[in-house]
Amino acid sequence: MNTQIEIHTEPLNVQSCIDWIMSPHSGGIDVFIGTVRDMTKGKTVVCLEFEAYNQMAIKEMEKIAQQAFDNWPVQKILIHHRTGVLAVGEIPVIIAVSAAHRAAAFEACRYIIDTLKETVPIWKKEVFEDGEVWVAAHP
Amino acid sequence: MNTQIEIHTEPLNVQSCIDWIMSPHSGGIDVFIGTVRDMTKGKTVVCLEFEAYNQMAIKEMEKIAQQAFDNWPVQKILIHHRTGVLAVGEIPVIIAVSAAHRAAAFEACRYIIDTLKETVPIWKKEVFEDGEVWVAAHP
Amino acid sequence: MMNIKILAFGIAKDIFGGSTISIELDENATTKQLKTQLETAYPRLKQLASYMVAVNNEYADDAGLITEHDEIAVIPPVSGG
Amino acid sequence: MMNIKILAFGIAKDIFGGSTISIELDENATTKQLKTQLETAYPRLKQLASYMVAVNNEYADDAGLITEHDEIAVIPPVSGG
Repeated sequence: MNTQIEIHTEPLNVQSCIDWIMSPHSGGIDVFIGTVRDMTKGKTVVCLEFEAYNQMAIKEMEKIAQQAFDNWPVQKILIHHRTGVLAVGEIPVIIAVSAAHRAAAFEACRYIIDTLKETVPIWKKEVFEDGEVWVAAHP
Repeated sequence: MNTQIEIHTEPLNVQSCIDWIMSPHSGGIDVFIGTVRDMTKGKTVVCLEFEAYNQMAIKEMEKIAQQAFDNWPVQKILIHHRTGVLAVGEIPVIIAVSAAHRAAAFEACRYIIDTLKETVPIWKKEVFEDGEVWVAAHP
Repeated sequence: MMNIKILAFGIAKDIFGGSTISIELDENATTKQLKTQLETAYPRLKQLASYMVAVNNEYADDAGLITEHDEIAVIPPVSGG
Repeated sequence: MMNIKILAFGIAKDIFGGSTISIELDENATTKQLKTQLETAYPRLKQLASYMVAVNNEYADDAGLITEHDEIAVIPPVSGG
Protein backbone atom coordinates (compact mmCIF):
# COMPACT_ATOMS: atom_id res chain seq x y z
CA MET A 1 0.00 0.00 0.00
CA ASN A 2 1.30 3.42 -0.88
CA THR A 3 -1.15 5.37 1.32
CA GLN A 4 -1.84 5.31 5.03
CA ILE A 5 -4.83 7.45 5.95
CA GLU A 6 -6.10 7.28 9.50
CA ILE A 7 -8.15 9.15 12.09
CA HIS A 8 -7.05 8.61 15.69
CA THR A 9 -8.56 9.47 19.06
CA GLU A 10 -5.18 8.92 20.75
CA PRO A 11 -2.08 11.15 20.34
CA LEU A 12 -0.42 10.95 16.93
CA ASN A 13 3.07 9.45 16.83
CA VAL A 14 5.52 11.29 14.57
CA GLN A 15 8.18 8.58 14.71
CA SER A 16 5.81 5.83 13.55
CA CYS A 17 4.75 8.07 10.63
CA ILE A 18 8.41 8.56 9.68
CA ASP A 19 9.06 4.82 9.98
CA TRP A 20 6.18 4.10 7.61
CA ILE A 21 7.10 6.73 5.00
CA MET A 22 10.84 5.99 4.81
CA SER A 23 11.89 3.86 1.86
CA PRO A 24 15.11 2.95 0.03
CA HIS A 25 13.47 4.21 -3.17
CA SER A 26 12.88 7.75 -1.95
CA GLY A 27 15.33 10.62 -1.93
CA GLY A 28 13.22 13.21 -0.14
CA ILE A 29 10.44 13.24 2.42
CA ASP A 30 8.38 16.25 3.40
CA VAL A 31 6.46 16.10 6.65
CA PHE A 32 3.91 18.66 7.78
CA ILE A 33 2.98 18.63 11.47
CA GLY A 34 0.10 20.79 12.63
CA THR A 35 0.34 21.81 16.27
CA VAL A 36 -2.11 23.48 18.65
CA ARG A 37 -0.99 27.08 19.11
CA ASP A 38 -1.35 28.83 22.45
CA MET A 39 -2.81 32.01 20.90
CA THR A 40 -5.18 32.76 18.06
CA LYS A 41 -5.98 36.32 16.99
CA GLY A 42 -4.53 37.59 20.25
CA LYS A 43 -6.64 35.34 22.51
CA THR A 44 -5.27 32.61 24.77
CA VAL A 45 -6.34 29.16 23.67
CA VAL A 46 -7.30 26.71 26.44
CA CYS A 47 -7.72 23.71 24.14
CA LEU A 48 -9.05 22.68 20.75
CA GLU A 49 -11.72 20.10 20.11
CA PHE A 50 -11.77 18.23 16.78
CA GLU A 51 -14.74 16.32 15.49
CA ALA A 52 -14.80 14.26 12.28
CA TYR A 53 -17.43 12.63 10.11
CA ASN A 54 -15.05 9.70 10.12
CA GLN A 55 -16.11 7.56 7.19
CA MET A 56 -16.57 10.50 4.81
CA ALA A 57 -13.40 12.20 6.07
CA ILE A 58 -11.37 9.09 5.21
CA LYS A 59 -12.95 9.01 1.73
CA GLU A 60 -12.19 12.69 1.14
CA MET A 61 -8.59 12.25 2.31
CA GLU A 62 -8.22 9.27 -0.04
CA LYS A 63 -9.41 11.50 -2.90
CA ILE A 64 -6.83 14.13 -2.03
CA ALA A 65 -4.07 11.51 -1.91
CA GLN A 66 -5.16 10.24 -5.32
CA GLN A 67 -5.08 13.79 -6.73
CA ALA A 68 -1.55 14.17 -5.38
CA PHE A 69 -0.47 10.92 -7.04
CA ASP A 70 -2.06 12.13 -10.28
CA ASN A 71 -0.25 15.46 -10.18
CA TRP A 72 3.22 14.75 -8.79
CA PRO A 73 5.69 11.85 -9.03
CA VAL A 74 5.37 10.89 -5.37
CA GLN A 75 5.80 7.44 -3.88
CA LYS A 76 3.94 7.25 -0.56
CA ILE A 77 1.43 9.47 1.21
CA LEU A 78 0.50 9.37 4.89
CA ILE A 79 -2.28 11.43 6.47
CA HIS A 80 -3.05 11.02 10.17
CA HIS A 81 -5.66 13.25 11.79
CA ARG A 82 -6.53 13.40 15.46
CA THR A 83 -9.98 13.94 16.96
CA GLY A 84 -11.14 14.81 20.47
CA VAL A 85 -9.82 17.40 22.91
CA LEU A 86 -6.26 18.55 22.25
CA ALA A 87 -4.14 20.62 24.62
CA VAL A 88 -1.77 23.37 23.47
CA GLY A 89 1.31 21.79 21.85
CA GLU A 90 -0.50 18.61 20.79
CA ILE A 91 -0.65 17.47 17.15
CA PRO A 92 -3.96 17.50 15.21
CA VAL A 93 -2.47 16.41 11.89
CA ILE A 94 0.59 14.82 10.33
CA ILE A 95 1.07 14.63 6.56
CA ALA A 96 4.10 12.87 5.11
CA VAL A 97 5.01 12.48 1.45
CA SER A 98 7.97 10.62 -0.04
CA ALA A 99 9.35 11.04 -3.54
CA ALA A 100 12.47 10.34 -5.55
CA HIS A 101 13.07 14.10 -5.75
CA ARG A 102 12.26 16.73 -3.18
CA ALA A 103 10.24 19.18 -5.30
CA ALA A 104 7.39 16.70 -5.72
CA ALA A 105 7.38 15.85 -2.00
CA PHE A 106 7.16 19.53 -0.99
CA GLU A 107 4.49 20.45 -3.53
CA ALA A 108 2.29 17.43 -2.89
CA CYS A 109 2.52 17.84 0.89
CA ARG A 110 1.50 21.49 0.65
CA TYR A 111 -1.36 20.59 -1.70
CA ILE A 112 -2.62 17.91 0.66
CA ILE A 113 -2.78 20.11 3.77
CA ASP A 114 -4.26 23.06 1.85
CA THR A 115 -6.96 20.88 0.29
CA LEU A 116 -7.65 18.94 3.49
CA LYS A 117 -8.52 22.23 5.19
CA GLU A 118 -11.02 22.99 2.42
CA THR A 119 -12.79 19.70 1.77
CA VAL A 120 -12.38 17.13 4.54
CA PRO A 121 -15.35 16.98 6.96
CA ILE A 122 -13.48 17.68 10.18
CA TRP A 123 -14.37 20.54 12.49
CA LYS A 124 -12.38 22.45 15.06
CA LYS A 125 -13.78 24.23 18.09
CA GLU A 126 -11.51 26.76 19.78
CA VAL A 127 -12.01 26.90 23.53
CA PHE A 128 -11.03 30.18 25.20
CA GLU A 129 -11.22 31.16 28.85
CA ASP A 130 -14.40 33.16 28.13
CA GLY A 131 -16.17 30.99 25.57
CA GLU A 132 -15.79 28.75 22.56
CA VAL A 133 -16.22 29.01 18.80
CA TRP A 134 -16.51 26.61 15.84
CA VAL A 135 -13.78 27.85 13.49
CA ALA A 136 -14.90 29.21 10.10
CA ALA A 137 -18.59 28.58 10.80
CA HIS A 138 -19.66 32.19 10.36
CA PRO A 139 -18.72 34.77 7.72
CA MET B 1 18.13 29.90 20.86
CA ASN B 2 15.91 29.78 17.82
CA THR B 3 18.33 27.84 15.62
CA GLN B 4 19.99 24.47 16.01
CA ILE B 5 22.58 23.83 13.29
CA GLU B 6 24.74 20.75 13.63
CA ILE B 7 26.93 18.36 11.64
CA HIS B 8 26.98 14.79 12.94
CA THR B 9 29.10 11.74 12.19
CA GLU B 10 26.47 9.49 13.85
CA PRO B 11 22.97 8.74 12.46
CA LEU B 12 20.56 11.68 12.64
CA ASN B 13 17.59 11.30 14.99
CA VAL B 14 14.29 12.55 13.57
CA GLN B 15 12.43 12.35 16.87
CA SER B 16 14.96 14.52 18.71
CA CYS B 17 14.68 17.11 15.89
CA ILE B 18 10.88 17.10 16.26
CA ASP B 19 11.18 17.41 20.04
CA TRP B 20 13.41 20.46 19.66
CA ILE B 21 11.28 22.22 17.02
CA MET B 22 7.87 21.72 18.68
CA SER B 23 6.59 24.72 20.60
CA PRO B 24 3.28 25.90 22.06
CA HIS B 25 3.68 29.09 19.99
CA SER B 26 3.77 27.35 16.64
CA GLY B 27 0.85 26.20 14.53
CA GLY B 28 2.73 24.46 11.74
CA ILE B 29 6.01 22.65 11.35
CA ASP B 30 7.54 21.57 8.06
CA VAL B 31 10.24 18.93 8.15
CA PHE B 32 12.36 17.90 5.18
CA ILE B 33 14.21 14.60 5.47
CA GLY B 34 16.73 13.69 2.81
CA THR B 35 17.26 9.97 2.39
CA VAL B 36 19.80 7.89 0.47
CA ARG B 37 18.06 6.49 -2.61
CA ASP B 38 18.90 3.03 -3.92
CA MET B 39 19.16 4.21 -7.54
CA THR B 40 20.44 7.31 -9.28
CA LYS B 41 20.16 7.79 -13.05
CA GLY B 42 19.37 4.10 -13.42
CA LYS B 43 22.42 2.85 -11.53
CA THR B 44 22.34 0.92 -8.25
CA VAL B 45 23.84 2.90 -5.38
CA VAL B 46 26.01 0.97 -2.91
CA CYS B 47 26.46 3.86 -0.49
CA LEU B 48 27.06 7.59 -0.33
CA GLU B 49 29.95 9.30 1.35
CA PHE B 50 29.53 12.86 2.64
CA GLU B 51 32.41 15.15 3.50
CA ALA B 52 32.07 18.62 4.99
CA TYR B 53 34.34 21.60 5.57
CA ASN B 54 32.76 21.66 9.00
CA GLN B 55 33.46 25.12 10.35
CA MET B 56 32.62 26.90 7.09
CA ALA B 57 29.58 24.66 6.50
CA ILE B 58 28.15 25.65 9.89
CA LYS B 59 28.75 29.34 9.07
CA GLU B 60 27.04 29.00 5.67
CA MET B 61 24.06 27.17 7.20
CA GLU B 62 23.78 29.92 9.83
CA LYS B 63 23.65 32.48 7.00
CA ILE B 64 20.86 30.54 5.28
CA ALA B 65 18.88 30.33 8.53
CA GLN B 66 19.28 34.08 9.00
CA GLN B 67 18.04 34.71 5.44
CA ALA B 68 15.00 32.55 6.20
CA PHE B 69 14.26 34.54 9.36
CA ASP B 70 14.63 37.76 7.33
CA ASN B 71 12.22 36.59 4.64
CA TRP B 72 9.49 34.63 6.44
CA PRO B 73 7.76 34.90 9.82
CA VAL B 74 9.24 31.66 11.17
CA GLN B 75 9.98 30.83 14.79
CA LYS B 76 12.65 28.14 14.93
CA ILE B 77 15.00 26.56 12.38
CA LEU B 78 16.87 23.27 12.75
CA ILE B 79 19.44 21.97 10.24
CA HIS B 80 21.23 18.70 10.94
CA HIS B 81 23.60 17.29 8.33
CA ARG B 82 25.35 13.94 8.47
CA THR B 83 28.88 13.15 7.24
CA GLY B 84 30.69 9.88 6.60
CA VAL B 85 29.53 6.75 4.80
CA LEU B 86 25.73 6.35 4.57
CA ALA B 87 23.91 3.22 3.48
CA VAL B 88 20.78 3.24 1.32
CA GLY B 89 17.82 4.41 3.43
CA GLU B 90 19.93 6.48 5.83
CA ILE B 91 19.39 10.21 6.39
CA PRO B 92 21.96 12.78 5.19
CA VAL B 93 19.94 15.85 6.19
CA ILE B 94 17.01 16.97 8.32
CA ILE B 95 15.61 20.50 8.11
CA ALA B 96 12.77 21.56 10.38
CA VAL B 97 11.03 24.94 10.49
CA SER B 98 8.27 26.05 12.84
CA ALA B 99 5.94 29.01 12.34
CA ALA B 100 2.64 30.37 13.55
CA HIS B 101 1.18 29.67 10.09
CA ARG B 102 2.05 26.87 7.71
CA ALA B 103 2.84 28.87 4.54
CA ALA B 104 5.95 30.39 6.11
CA ALA B 105 7.13 27.01 7.42
CA PHE B 106 6.80 25.35 3.99
CA GLU B 107 8.41 28.19 2.06
CA ALA B 108 11.32 28.69 4.44
CA CYS B 109 12.02 24.93 4.63
CA ARG B 110 12.11 24.68 0.86
CA TYR B 111 14.36 27.73 0.62
CA ILE B 112 16.77 26.29 3.17
CA ILE B 113 17.27 22.93 1.46
CA ASP B 114 17.48 24.49 -2.02
CA THR B 115 20.08 27.02 -0.85
CA LEU B 116 22.00 24.48 1.24
CA LYS B 117 22.53 22.42 -1.89
CA GLU B 118 23.98 25.48 -3.66
CA THR B 119 26.20 27.15 -1.09
CA VAL B 120 27.13 24.93 1.85
CA PRO B 121 30.59 23.30 1.52
CA ILE B 122 29.52 19.67 1.81
CA TRP B 123 30.34 17.08 -0.84
CA LYS B 124 28.71 13.81 -1.77
CA LYS B 125 30.44 10.87 -3.43
CA GLU B 126 28.20 8.26 -5.01
CA VAL B 127 29.63 4.75 -4.76
CA PHE B 128 28.40 2.28 -7.40
CA GLU B 129 29.34 -1.34 -7.89
CA ASP B 130 31.68 -0.36 -10.73
CA GLY B 131 33.14 2.91 -9.49
CA GLU B 132 32.51 6.15 -7.65
CA VAL B 133 31.88 9.79 -8.54
CA TRP B 134 31.88 13.13 -6.75
CA VAL B 135 28.43 14.55 -7.53
CA ALA B 136 28.28 17.77 -9.59
CA ALA B 137 32.07 18.02 -9.87
CA HIS B 138 32.14 17.96 -13.66
CA PRO B 139 29.98 19.73 -16.26
CA MET C 1 -43.53 11.01 2.68
CA MET C 2 -40.19 9.73 3.91
CA ASN C 3 -38.80 9.94 7.40
CA ILE C 4 -35.15 10.88 7.02
CA LYS C 5 -32.51 10.81 9.72
CA ILE C 6 -29.92 13.54 9.37
CA LEU C 7 -26.47 13.52 10.94
CA ALA C 8 -25.13 16.80 12.24
CA PHE C 9 -21.54 17.83 12.90
CA GLY C 10 -19.76 20.85 14.32
CA ILE C 11 -21.96 23.90 14.72
CA ALA C 12 -24.87 22.09 13.04
CA LYS C 13 -25.10 19.94 16.16
CA ASP C 14 -25.57 23.09 18.23
CA ILE C 15 -28.17 24.46 15.80
CA PHE C 16 -30.15 21.22 15.73
CA GLY C 17 -29.71 20.62 19.45
CA GLY C 18 -28.28 17.15 18.87
CA SER C 19 -26.11 14.99 16.65
CA THR C 20 -29.07 13.56 14.72
CA ILE C 21 -32.52 14.85 13.80
CA SER C 22 -35.38 13.30 11.89
CA ILE C 23 -37.50 15.17 9.36
CA GLU C 24 -40.42 14.31 7.09
CA LEU C 25 -39.54 14.81 3.42
CA ASP C 26 -41.49 14.30 0.19
CA GLU C 27 -40.64 11.14 -1.76
CA ASN C 28 -37.84 11.89 -4.23
CA ALA C 29 -37.06 15.25 -2.71
CA THR C 30 -33.92 17.00 -3.92
CA THR C 31 -31.05 18.17 -1.76
CA LYS C 32 -32.24 21.72 -2.44
CA GLN C 33 -35.69 20.89 -1.03
CA LEU C 34 -34.06 19.33 2.03
CA LYS C 35 -32.02 22.47 2.61
CA THR C 36 -35.03 24.74 2.26
CA GLN C 37 -37.00 22.64 4.73
CA LEU C 38 -34.10 22.58 7.20
CA GLU C 39 -33.61 26.34 6.93
CA THR C 40 -37.29 26.88 7.68
CA ALA C 41 -37.10 24.66 10.75
CA TYR C 42 -33.63 25.88 11.84
CA PRO C 43 -33.18 29.48 10.62
CA ARG C 44 -29.71 29.75 12.19
CA LEU C 45 -28.44 27.52 9.34
CA LYS C 46 -28.77 30.57 7.07
CA GLN C 47 -26.28 32.50 9.21
CA LEU C 48 -23.47 30.03 8.46
CA ALA C 49 -20.73 31.07 6.06
CA SER C 50 -21.95 28.13 3.97
CA TYR C 51 -22.99 24.54 4.44
CA MET C 52 -23.21 21.42 2.34
CA VAL C 53 -25.27 18.28 2.40
CA ALA C 54 -23.54 14.91 2.06
CA VAL C 55 -25.44 11.90 0.73
CA ASN C 56 -23.80 8.53 1.38
CA ASN C 57 -20.48 10.16 2.26
CA GLU C 58 -20.31 12.31 -0.88
CA TYR C 59 -20.95 16.04 -1.24
CA ALA C 60 -24.35 16.37 -2.97
CA ASP C 61 -25.52 18.75 -5.71
CA ASP C 62 -28.68 20.75 -5.05
CA ALA C 63 -30.43 18.77 -7.79
CA GLY C 64 -29.50 15.35 -6.38
CA LEU C 65 -32.37 13.15 -5.22
CA ILE C 66 -32.68 11.82 -1.69
CA THR C 67 -34.10 8.39 -1.02
CA GLU C 68 -35.17 6.81 2.21
CA HIS C 69 -32.10 4.70 2.97
CA ASP C 70 -29.48 7.29 2.13
CA GLU C 71 -27.10 8.44 4.84
CA ILE C 72 -27.64 12.21 4.97
CA ALA C 73 -25.36 14.63 6.80
CA VAL C 74 -25.26 18.40 7.20
CA ILE C 75 -21.69 19.65 6.68
CA PRO C 76 -21.00 23.14 8.03
CA PRO C 77 -17.76 24.89 6.93
CA VAL C 78 -14.92 22.47 7.62
CA SER C 79 -11.91 23.50 9.71
CA GLY C 80 -9.69 20.46 10.16
CA GLY C 81 -5.93 20.30 9.95
CA MET D 1 57.21 34.81 -0.85
CA MET D 2 54.69 33.16 1.46
CA ASN D 3 54.28 29.46 2.09
CA ILE D 4 50.54 28.85 2.11
CA LYS D 5 48.80 25.69 3.27
CA ILE D 6 45.67 24.90 1.27
CA LEU D 7 42.85 22.64 2.43
CA ALA D 8 41.19 20.45 -0.18
CA PHE D 9 37.77 18.81 -0.13
CA GLY D 10 35.79 16.46 -2.33
CA ILE D 11 37.30 15.95 -5.76
CA ALA D 12 39.97 18.58 -5.04
CA LYS D 13 41.51 16.08 -2.62
CA ASP D 14 41.80 13.57 -5.46
CA ILE D 15 43.27 16.20 -7.79
CA PHE D 16 45.86 17.36 -5.24
CA GLY D 17 46.54 13.84 -4.05
CA GLY D 18 45.83 14.77 -0.43
CA SER D 19 43.69 16.85 1.90
CA THR D 20 46.29 19.62 2.23
CA ILE D 21 48.98 20.98 -0.03
CA SER D 22 51.51 23.77 0.41
CA ILE D 23 52.40 26.27 -2.28
CA GLU D 24 54.72 29.25 -2.55
CA LEU D 25 52.85 32.46 -3.31
CA ASP D 26 53.93 36.08 -3.78
CA GLU D 27 53.33 38.38 -0.81
CA ASN D 28 49.86 39.95 -1.11
CA ALA D 29 48.79 37.66 -3.91
CA THR D 30 45.13 37.78 -4.91
CA THR D 31 42.74 34.85 -4.97
CA LYS D 32 42.91 35.07 -8.77
CA GLN D 33 46.69 34.66 -8.69
CA LEU D 34 46.33 31.68 -6.36
CA LYS D 35 43.85 30.04 -8.73
CA THR D 36 46.09 30.59 -11.75
CA GLN D 37 49.05 29.10 -9.93
CA LEU D 38 46.99 26.10 -8.75
CA GLU D 39 45.63 25.50 -12.25
CA THR D 40 49.16 25.47 -13.64
CA ALA D 41 50.29 22.94 -11.06
CA TYR D 42 47.05 20.89 -11.17
CA PRO D 43 45.48 21.25 -14.64
CA ARG D 44 42.58 18.94 -13.76
CA LEU D 45 41.15 21.82 -11.69
CA LYS D 46 40.19 23.47 -14.99
CA GLN D 47 37.99 20.48 -15.87
CA LEU D 48 35.70 21.07 -12.88
CA ALA D 49 32.25 22.55 -13.47
CA SER D 50 33.50 25.40 -11.27
CA TYR D 51 35.41 25.87 -8.06
CA MET D 52 35.76 28.56 -5.43
CA VAL D 53 38.40 29.58 -2.96
CA ALA D 54 37.45 30.19 0.65
CA VAL D 55 39.53 32.48 2.82
CA ASN D 56 38.96 32.17 6.56
CA ASN D 57 35.69 30.27 6.01
CA GLU D 58 34.21 32.80 3.58
CA TYR D 59 33.89 32.56 -0.20
CA ALA D 60 36.56 34.89 -1.63
CA ASP D 61 36.41 37.28 -4.59
CA ASP D 62 39.09 36.97 -7.24
CA ALA D 63 40.43 40.37 -6.20
CA GLY D 64 40.71 39.51 -2.49
CA LEU D 65 44.19 39.45 -1.00
CA ILE D 66 45.70 36.43 0.68
CA THR D 67 47.98 36.76 3.65
CA GLU D 68 50.20 34.25 5.34
CA HIS D 69 48.01 33.26 8.26
CA ASP D 70 44.71 32.97 6.36
CA GLU D 71 42.96 29.61 6.27
CA ILE D 72 42.67 28.86 2.55
CA ALA D 73 40.45 26.12 1.09
CA VAL D 74 39.63 24.97 -2.43
CA ILE D 75 35.87 24.42 -2.75
CA PRO D 76 34.79 22.29 -5.72
CA PRO D 77 31.07 22.27 -6.67
CA VAL D 78 29.12 21.47 -3.49
CA SER D 79 26.63 18.61 -3.38
CA GLY D 80 25.35 18.29 0.18
CA GLY D 81 21.80 17.70 1.28
